[in-house]
Amino acid sequence: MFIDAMGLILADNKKITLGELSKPRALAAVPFGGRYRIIDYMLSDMVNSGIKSVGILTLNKYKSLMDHLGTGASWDLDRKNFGLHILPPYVNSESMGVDDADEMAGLLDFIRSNRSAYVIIANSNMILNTTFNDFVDKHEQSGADVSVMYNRDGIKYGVPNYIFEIDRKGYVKDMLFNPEKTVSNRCSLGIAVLRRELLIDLIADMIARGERNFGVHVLTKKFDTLHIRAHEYKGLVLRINNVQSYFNASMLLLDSQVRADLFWTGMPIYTKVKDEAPALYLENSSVSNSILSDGCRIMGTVENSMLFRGVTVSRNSKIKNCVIMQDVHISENCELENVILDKNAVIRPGIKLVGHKDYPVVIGKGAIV
Amino acid sequence: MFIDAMGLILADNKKITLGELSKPRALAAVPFGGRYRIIDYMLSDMVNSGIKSVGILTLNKYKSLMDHLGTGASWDLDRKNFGLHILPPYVNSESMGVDDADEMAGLLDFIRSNRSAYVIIANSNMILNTTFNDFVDKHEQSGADVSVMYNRDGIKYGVPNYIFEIDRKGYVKDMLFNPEKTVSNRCSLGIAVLRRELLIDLIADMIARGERNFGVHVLTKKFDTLHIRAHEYKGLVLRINNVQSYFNASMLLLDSQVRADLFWTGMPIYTKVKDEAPALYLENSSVSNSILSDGCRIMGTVENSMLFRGVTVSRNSKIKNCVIMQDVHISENCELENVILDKNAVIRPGIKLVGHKDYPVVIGKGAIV
Amino acid sequence: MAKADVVAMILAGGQGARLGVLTKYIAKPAVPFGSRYRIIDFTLSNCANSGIETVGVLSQYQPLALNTYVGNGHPWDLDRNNGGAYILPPYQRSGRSDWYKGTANAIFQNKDFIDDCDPLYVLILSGDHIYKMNYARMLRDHISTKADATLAVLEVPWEEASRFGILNTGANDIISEFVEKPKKPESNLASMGVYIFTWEVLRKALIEDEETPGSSNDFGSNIVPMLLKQGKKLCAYRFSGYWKDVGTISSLWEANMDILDRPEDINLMDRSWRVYSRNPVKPSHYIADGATVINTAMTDGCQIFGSVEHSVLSNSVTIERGAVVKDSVLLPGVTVRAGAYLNKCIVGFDTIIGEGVRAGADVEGESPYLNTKICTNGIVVIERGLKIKDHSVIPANCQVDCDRPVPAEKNVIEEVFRVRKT
Amino acid sequence: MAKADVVAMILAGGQGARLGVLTKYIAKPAVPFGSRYRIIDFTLSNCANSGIETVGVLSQYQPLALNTYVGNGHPWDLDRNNGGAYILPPYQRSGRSDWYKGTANAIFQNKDFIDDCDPLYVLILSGDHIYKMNYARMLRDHISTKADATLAVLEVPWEEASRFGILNTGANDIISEFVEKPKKPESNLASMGVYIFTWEVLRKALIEDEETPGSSNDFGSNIVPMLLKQGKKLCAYRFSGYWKDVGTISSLWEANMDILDRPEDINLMDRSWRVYSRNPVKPSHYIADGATVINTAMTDGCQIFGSVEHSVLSNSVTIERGAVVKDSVLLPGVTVRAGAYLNKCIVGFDTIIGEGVRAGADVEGESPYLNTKICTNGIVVIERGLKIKDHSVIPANCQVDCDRPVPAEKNVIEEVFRVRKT
Repeated sequence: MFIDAMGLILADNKKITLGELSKPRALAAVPFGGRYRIIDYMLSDMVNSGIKSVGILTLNKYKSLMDHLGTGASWDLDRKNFGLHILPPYVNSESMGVDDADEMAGLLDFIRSNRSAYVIIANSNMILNTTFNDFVDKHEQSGADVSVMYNRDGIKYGVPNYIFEIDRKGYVKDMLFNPEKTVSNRCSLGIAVLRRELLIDLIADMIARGERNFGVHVLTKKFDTLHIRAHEYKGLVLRINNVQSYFNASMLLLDSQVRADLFWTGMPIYTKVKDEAPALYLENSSVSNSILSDGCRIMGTVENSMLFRGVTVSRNSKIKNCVIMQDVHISENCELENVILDKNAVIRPGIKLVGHKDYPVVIGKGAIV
Repeated sequence: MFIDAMGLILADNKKITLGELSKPRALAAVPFGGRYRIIDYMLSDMVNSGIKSVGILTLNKYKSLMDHLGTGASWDLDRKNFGLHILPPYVNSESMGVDDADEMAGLLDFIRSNRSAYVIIANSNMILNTTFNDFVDKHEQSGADVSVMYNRDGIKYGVPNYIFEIDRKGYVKDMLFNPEKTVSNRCSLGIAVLRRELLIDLIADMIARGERNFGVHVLTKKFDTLHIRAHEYKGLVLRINNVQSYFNASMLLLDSQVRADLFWTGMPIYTKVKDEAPALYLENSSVSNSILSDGCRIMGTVENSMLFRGVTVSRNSKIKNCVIMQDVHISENCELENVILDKNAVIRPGIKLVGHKDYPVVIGKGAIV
Repeated sequence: MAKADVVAMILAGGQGARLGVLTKYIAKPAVPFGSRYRIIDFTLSNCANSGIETVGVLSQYQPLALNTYVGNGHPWDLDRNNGGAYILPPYQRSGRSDWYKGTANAIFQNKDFIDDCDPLYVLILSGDHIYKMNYARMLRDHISTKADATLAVLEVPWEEASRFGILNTGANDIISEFVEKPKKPESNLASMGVYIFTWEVLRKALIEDEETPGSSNDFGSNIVPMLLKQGKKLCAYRFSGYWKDVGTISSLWEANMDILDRPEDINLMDRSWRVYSRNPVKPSHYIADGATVINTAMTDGCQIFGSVEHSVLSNSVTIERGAVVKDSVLLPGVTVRAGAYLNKCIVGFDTIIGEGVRAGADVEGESPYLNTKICTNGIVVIERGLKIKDHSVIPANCQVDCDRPVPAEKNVIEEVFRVRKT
Repeated sequence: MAKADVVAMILAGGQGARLGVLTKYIAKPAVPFGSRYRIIDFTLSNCANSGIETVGVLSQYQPLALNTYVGNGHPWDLDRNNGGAYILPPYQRSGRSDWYKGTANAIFQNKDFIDDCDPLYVLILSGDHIYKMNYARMLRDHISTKADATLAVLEVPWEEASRFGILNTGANDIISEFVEKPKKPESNLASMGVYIFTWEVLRKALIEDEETPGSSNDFGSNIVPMLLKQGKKLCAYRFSGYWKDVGTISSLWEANMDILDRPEDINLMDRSWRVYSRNPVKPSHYIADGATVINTAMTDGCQIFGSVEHSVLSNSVTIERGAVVKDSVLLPGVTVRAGAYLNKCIVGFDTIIGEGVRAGADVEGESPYLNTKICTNGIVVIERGLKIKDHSVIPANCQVDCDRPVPAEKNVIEEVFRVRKT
């Protein structure tokens, strides 16, 4: 009920790029699932676990993340004490360049200013609806230094993935990044828990050694000096590792069971409230097997697609197998298939765009086609 | 009553340094006046004018500013729409360096996302309690492109200062930075107002020309192409231009008339709420002509001094003409005169520190003496 | 509390008996409207968009739903430290306590609240009108005309004028007379129930009115005529645009349909004047293969497998395969089971319409639920939290109310769920 | 409203008649205390620090001051979208309406609110106790002992036990009996008025109690004995630390003095358990040349030119040159004019003590303001918003109340200001 933990979310990941989609924004800020950004899922998981202090570690391009998160009110994290903290790369006063040591020091300060017993650290490329109460309890009981989460579905979604090898007691004995020969099907979820005091020691040690990287897998790599327990997660996980897996995961949401596991668990996924009007289906709309959001105006045909807030589909246009982000305008007589349209894109009348299921066409933010 | 303006505060100023005090933080974040930071005054002036959208432009070292401002709730600026926005130097994704063009573009985006008719731009080294309603009205009536504020007391506090020369109609015809020969006693307050649309045009033009600096005086320099009206402000202004003027301004607050003009005008100065305990004056306290704040514990002697929140003065210690910032601990048997102690400093038992009125000793943040 | 120049007081007190079972557990302003909204959202959003940040919501009938809906005021940006939204129910003073009598008495009883805010002007609003209006503009007029009170008016068609409170005006729209529902209207300027008063004037008038024996303590019937008699300057402020009082089932239904039929009039898509509401935190809606959705407004959490035409669906409505919904208004959480048919129905929160149920304007038959006092124009109203028996038939103008005694064989209610109050 | 595991209900309803004029216009929990605080800050801060975020404040007597003081809940981090602070006054249902009867009835009337939150546990608190307590720990005990109810108890000195509600306990602190003010106490465990109930159990008990004729609908006298009779498991949770009921003038004065005399006990400086309060937004305080301040607590906006000893000053108090204040509690905005002398006085909001006034425990004389029912131990209480005539004499145990009829020549009140309610 009361969880004694704080959260840290790594908003970016040097190993993962979504091409055009992650060019103007951090990975965590990429829209996913109709009303949401990728970070909403992990952030909601933490909030639903009872966590009241979350730090977001940013690498760069944090402006759209800041705009999305605002004061944190949408996640009820606009708190006087703790709440949501964006930890931007600390810009050093002398050089005006980014100095990673300062960045690590800023992280250390933030963790020190908290009071909870545990810290949950998470990457932001996993879409799942869970709470961490049980994970923390099991970690506490196990006596391990660190616990990490994995599941067994990972490899089928392709690269990049960290694979755990574990011993019979469930401790990590090796960790491999995209191994040629798969030694295990235990694929990391990029989620770890450890005592806050231990994390402080580890980061202080890293700073002293001149190490400049921090993350779940950086910690997990220390499996030879730390007792790291691997905890299997059996629920639904959607992995966002590249554009292909992003598109697949979006299409998977059209499956009722996947939607039920992700959205109808009783634990809500919070996101920024936009106060759009309700969606309007007008005279000639024809929609099937699709997810649509508030503010959409549909006058055309939509099939097997995901429409974010404020999308307009004009008369005689046909949308099939598409992911269409916020405020995209599709003019009349268009035909789109297997296309991902980023925010604010405009498709002029009569345009036809057809991608392949495995190679969707991606139209960048604000592009006019 | 309803002001149709947004605010922009420049949190830092390349021309102004407060030495040790502005080393760990932006100029705007330097503590001033017992419970406050320098920015609190300008921010409160804007809020008291009815402004509901304020952007804070930061140069660097914005962490302590972010900590201080939080969600903006203390200024009632934790709004869904608009509210308080910190505009950090935009870190470009490719180079990881600061690119001023992007920074200017971010500023332009922010101003464009607002809807008000006017923008008030202010430096953050002026301490005054006013509202801008009259300033905006007069600007509107005058038909000028830009209006700037000045007063006539400026030069007496020393460098650095911008002096306006104005024509008979009250328009700026020259602006001089620290002139050898004083041609005018009209000293800029670093506050300007102009139409938002005009500001957008001006910034877009500056971006196009590759200009990389922005500020009240950068705009005022355009007096040959813009009609810039100078508006005299007759109320109290404390100027923070260097450590000396900072110390002087602090001491001026011990004057009842200065306090009345700054704090008891009916328009409150807001600051971050700290929830400290009330100040406790214990057995042997002896305090005269001093300002003290919540959370102080006084067992010694305090004279002509300014104590911020949470300061402890132990038995047999004597403080005279000092500015003592938040959470400083002064042990027993100390003697301090003409000293500025930054946040969290610790003075060990029996220490004696004596500065000169014109050259106060400055003890840095967290220093243990 | 900090000083505010203007304070808005929203009269949200009435039971709204004409809305029948829709207001059995919640006050009228908290009734869902227009897919995403509650009725009071329009007034609260008008305040927010007009820059008015101190808002008292006067409520004595079932204020819980309003209290929890308005909550911290955050959705309307009214979670202010200086000001913000306050729910103001009647309370006990040393010695005495009263429930609100008329509209003016409700304000009178909250005199202390307004005095604490120490405003120059007070804006009196109703919590049950659908419109978008910039009160700041009206206030600017009030100030520039130096009026004691300014009343917002709407030009109505002359033939309808006798249904409204009509204001007769002279030069410069100065009000000379207020006539409630005149048989022979001299003007077509109808009062919208939106008043700005200079607080000093209103304060005095409220005290006088309270001391007047026999007064019904109402703004329209008592305060305005009294001020006119005293020679005060009352001005009309002309409003043009969409405005609807949703006090009856048929006007509520109509206003919902207006969102579909006259989308430009209320213009919910206008991003410069958003209508805010408390978000239900549900995923985007889903339209299944084989579903038909035409001329319909819909929001988060809906799942549509059947056919929906010309209807307004609130959040989390499920329409199962083969079900047909036409010209209807479904409130949050309604489920329409396979093969059911609804036409011109308003269905309350969480109610489950059983398989094959037929209900609505074109459904014929006799029924003990017939209630033409509440339901007109064929509209059917179904209470919240019910399971309607499979294959029931509910003909036009019925109100399904679980408290209505009906013979067992005619009972269409299979189960009554625990009712949520918000 | 979102589901909460535990909901706290703060009983803030009582008029607090024993606090005399201090509660003439505001409810007891809103009375200022300890320089920076209001009485209810301690309970609200306990909730916030214990991680309890859904808090209902039950109030029917003069709730305005509480309503505006609690406001959006921000100072206590209770401005939540899920949960937060709710002011819950009595309201009108279809057909009937009641003011709160006993403490249990107040909760009974808000059953719907609690049901909407759908909690497992309900925490019942008083709004008029000064203490710091981690309710989360008590809740953990309640869960682990599988109790139906857990009552916080304090060991009191045996000689004082007969002044309290005493709980007799058996093994594992299981409660066997509740005795109100026993003549011969069998235990020294006094009930603190802090209860955790499993909601299901309490819900049933409240309904039963409501149906019991003659019940005074009180937790201590009715609910607890009933549950014991029914064989429910009630456990005692031992609390140790500072705890004080500030229900009388003398206990309120004492608790204020405890801040000076026993600072470690209530420990306001503890940064890991801050006591939050709504900030008055005033500048730091100023001590002038020639002033003396010893053994005193003081906060923002004070300006001291005279002499203050062993006193508690709320914000914005001014003590002019030559005035002497001893052993006193001055509420926000009080001015003590030159040469005045106060000893053991409690002075209400904004009151001006005229030049040369002498008031307090060591001031002798006869006075029509003598009120030994309210004022004991020599304490003098002066109402808010008064100007006390220069050179008046107010002897020990007086309560200066502007509504008390006194002969003109004995009247010490020069003027009564408009009273602010917050």
